[in-house]
Amino acid sequence: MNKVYPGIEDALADIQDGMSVMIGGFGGSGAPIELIHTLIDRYRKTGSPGNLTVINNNAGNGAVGIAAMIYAGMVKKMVCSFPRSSDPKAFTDKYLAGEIELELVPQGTLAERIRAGGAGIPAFYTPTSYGTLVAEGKPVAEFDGRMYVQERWLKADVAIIKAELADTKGNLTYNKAARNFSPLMAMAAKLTIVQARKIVPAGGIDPEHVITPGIFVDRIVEVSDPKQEEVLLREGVQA
Amino acid sequence: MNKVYPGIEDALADIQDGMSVMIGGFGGSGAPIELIHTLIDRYRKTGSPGNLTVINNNAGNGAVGIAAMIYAGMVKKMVCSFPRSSDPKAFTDKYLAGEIELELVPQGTLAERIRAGGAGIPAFYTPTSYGTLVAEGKPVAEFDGRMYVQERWLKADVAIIKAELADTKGNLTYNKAARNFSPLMAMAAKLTIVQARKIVPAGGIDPEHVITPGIFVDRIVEVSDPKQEEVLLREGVQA
Amino acid sequence: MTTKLSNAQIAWRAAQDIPDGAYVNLGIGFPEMVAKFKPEGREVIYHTENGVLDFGEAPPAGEEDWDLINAGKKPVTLNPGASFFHHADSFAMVRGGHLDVAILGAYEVAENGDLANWSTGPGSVPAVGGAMDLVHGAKRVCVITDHVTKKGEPKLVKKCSLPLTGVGCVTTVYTSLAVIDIVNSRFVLREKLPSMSIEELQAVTGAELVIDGPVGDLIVPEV
Amino acid sequence: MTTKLSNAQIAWRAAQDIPDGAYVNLGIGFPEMVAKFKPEGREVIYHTENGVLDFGEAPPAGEEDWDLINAGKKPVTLNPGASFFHHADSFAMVRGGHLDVAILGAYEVAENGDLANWSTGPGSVPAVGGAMDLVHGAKRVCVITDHVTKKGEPKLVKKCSLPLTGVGCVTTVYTSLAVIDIVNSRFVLREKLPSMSIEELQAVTGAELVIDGPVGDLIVPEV
Repeated sequence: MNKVYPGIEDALADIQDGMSVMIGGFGGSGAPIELIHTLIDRYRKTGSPGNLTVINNNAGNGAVGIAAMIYAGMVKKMVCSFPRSSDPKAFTDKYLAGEIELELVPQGTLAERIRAGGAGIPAFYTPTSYGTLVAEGKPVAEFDGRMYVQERWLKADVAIIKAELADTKGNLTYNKAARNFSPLMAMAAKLTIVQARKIVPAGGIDPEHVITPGIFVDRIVEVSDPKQEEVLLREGVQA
Repeated sequence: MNKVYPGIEDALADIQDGMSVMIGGFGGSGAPIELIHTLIDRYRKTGSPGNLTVINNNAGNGAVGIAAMIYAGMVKKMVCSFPRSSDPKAFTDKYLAGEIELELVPQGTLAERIRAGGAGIPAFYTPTSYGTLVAEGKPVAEFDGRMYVQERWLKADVAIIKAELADTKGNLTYNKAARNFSPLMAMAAKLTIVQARKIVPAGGIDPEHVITPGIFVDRIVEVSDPKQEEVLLREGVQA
Repeated sequence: MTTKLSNAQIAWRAAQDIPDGAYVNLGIGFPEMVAKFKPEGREVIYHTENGVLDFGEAPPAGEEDWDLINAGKKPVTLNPGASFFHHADSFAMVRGGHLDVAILGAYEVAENGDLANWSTGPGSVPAVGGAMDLVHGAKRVCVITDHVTKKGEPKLVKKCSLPLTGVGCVTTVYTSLAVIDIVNSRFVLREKLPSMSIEELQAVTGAELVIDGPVGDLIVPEV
Repeated sequence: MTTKLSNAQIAWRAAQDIPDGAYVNLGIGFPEMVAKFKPEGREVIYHTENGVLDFGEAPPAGEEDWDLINAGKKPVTLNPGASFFHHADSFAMVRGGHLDVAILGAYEVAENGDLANWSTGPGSVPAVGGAMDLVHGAKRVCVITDHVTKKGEPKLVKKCSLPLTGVGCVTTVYTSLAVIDIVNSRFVLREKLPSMSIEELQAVTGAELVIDGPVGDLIVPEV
């Protein structure tokens, strides 16, 4: 068993038009910049993959990463909790022009829906959003005297995430708070593609320290010096 | 902040008659033998805490740990998935005599109900047990063409668990497969009491390697050379 | 209108009520300021939605690690005893009632504890983040806010007019003029600026202020 | 009745159908034997309910670590690339459809895929463990079993008489006489012992055996 792909293009080859794509990261922390931009390059060259539904906490910042995907015109819909950032222009302009859809999901509900997708739980109840616009149209129920909203699982065709270490069997660790949504997304996607700062042989990660067990990971590429979205933004990278 | 208790008796002092107690471990792996037997000693001396509802995957083996609690007469009810073991006499005799109650929960549902209790999710749907005796009386619902059973969260008054390392703020690691239900139980109990093989200063566990963050832990005692249930059984410890 | 507390002073006052050993989530923006005013000798453990417990102050300029940020995407440092976890575990802490205190900003707070703090209505891009989870998770949900809007209209109201963040969720409101608990769907006045009469305070409050026990003086140092 | 496969031979046959790179859960007892017959050159990653992925064989006597056991409470070792996780994550793997194959024993299997393998009815202590989760999680749910009970009664039946473990969940049955897929709620015969006629096999099977395509010879070495 060896899940390592030599090239990013190959690893991403099965991402097609119209797919739902979970993208790890919270702002720039954990954003798989090289995977995203390789996908953008392909779209610019071939017109595919377009019409994507992108699932992330945010909706891009500046002109890098998800914002660059939006500028490129690949994204049909964002599923996120917070489509604001220090420079949210990419999303905001298209959203206000009616050119991109938004499904707004409270952050904890987003995380739990993704986990539920990975864990085979089709629906669960949460107090979050009860009595608000966000809960409109959703079933509600009372448990132990309190009202709750029923939320459905969230799955995706693909997850693209960034790890710190990966072993050849797909076991992963993350760097600090870059973990965020990535372990959940790895569980909830049919195909999970990982860029890792370093790939080590099987056994190279202490079994006690594995955060994402390899069963949730399909493909790994090594990106040994990954770009940091926040740094690129500060360097003023343009669309 | 220092969650360390000098003595096991003190750490356990608030466990009272009629409480629900989650006990970590899967068979002997992760069973907090010293916490359990200190509780049994108190019961034998004072008649309290009795009438306990005990939540664990199993219902005791031989005459050690949970089996010893059952022999002592402290346990009113077991909530578990597999009340069998190589020597299940303690539970079996009382159960067949109608002297102990049993709530049988499929293992994955037990784990998820405990997690739900800790995560503020009052109910969720699972395919597990649909159409079986175990699902009788539970609401069912169809999602995406498949039938599911609604399960409720499971919480407890107290959790007693065994850790490998604890820091003074309550962050925990576990030893190998001794992890099992313990991180979930720590989340789902009002009061979580931990016996750790070693207590280290805050910062003594790499933040990347913490399995149970301290927010889920209330009290810690050091038991530097903990007994292993399986070893005691093989040594033939009697009730 | 009489003098009022600055934002820093409101944050200072809220900080005094956070007990030693508390697990606390501070909302993005103004609420983050509360951390600055932690009383000496108290230990407070801060939680951030993106999966860090027990983070510390911002690092010195140039020493930022952009993988180590808070929910506001600002760089932070770690205290000894910090831990990392994924987003579902992070919100298990929130939703599961493990946080002692959450402090948020507000557009409006209603006397029944309803909070509106995420949307100013149609025409803007809606963004909710973790607020809807936090208001139903923490044991105490505190709001810090100016007592009135920039136009001088009450922010403490009978019923919110803006889209709700949560229903019946706020426990205490720290404003520029007063400290108010929400008890049985009423605003109960706990403290007010000594320079202001109850009548003057009532005049800038959109729902009845209930007096239930002594009303303390809201005295805050220059900060 | 003609000769039949031993349990080891049934386990051997089931092992041949586990593809390279598969994630597999083997039930307690008889199914554990399948691991012994993994074909050379294939890599199989074993999952155990209690939170280990990629465990290996039993350790030598005297080298047991009782914190490192499988769901049957037997000591195991680790392969390079193993990992530990808690029970909720373990059953996320199961329920979430991440396992390729689960292999279980059976009291009865019905032609619609219903499985009964956890309770022989009232009077005993019921114990279900992880079976009810496994049957709804793995992509392939395989049963290994003698074709008939000790009394000679069919275990493959029209409708289970014992309490169900799961509804419509079994995909393939490896018996002492045959290999049978369950397709559209029918037993489809794939292989049978060459020494046995279809009629003879049908006579010890409690529901119709459907022939859909060629029926192979079930040939298993002495093991």
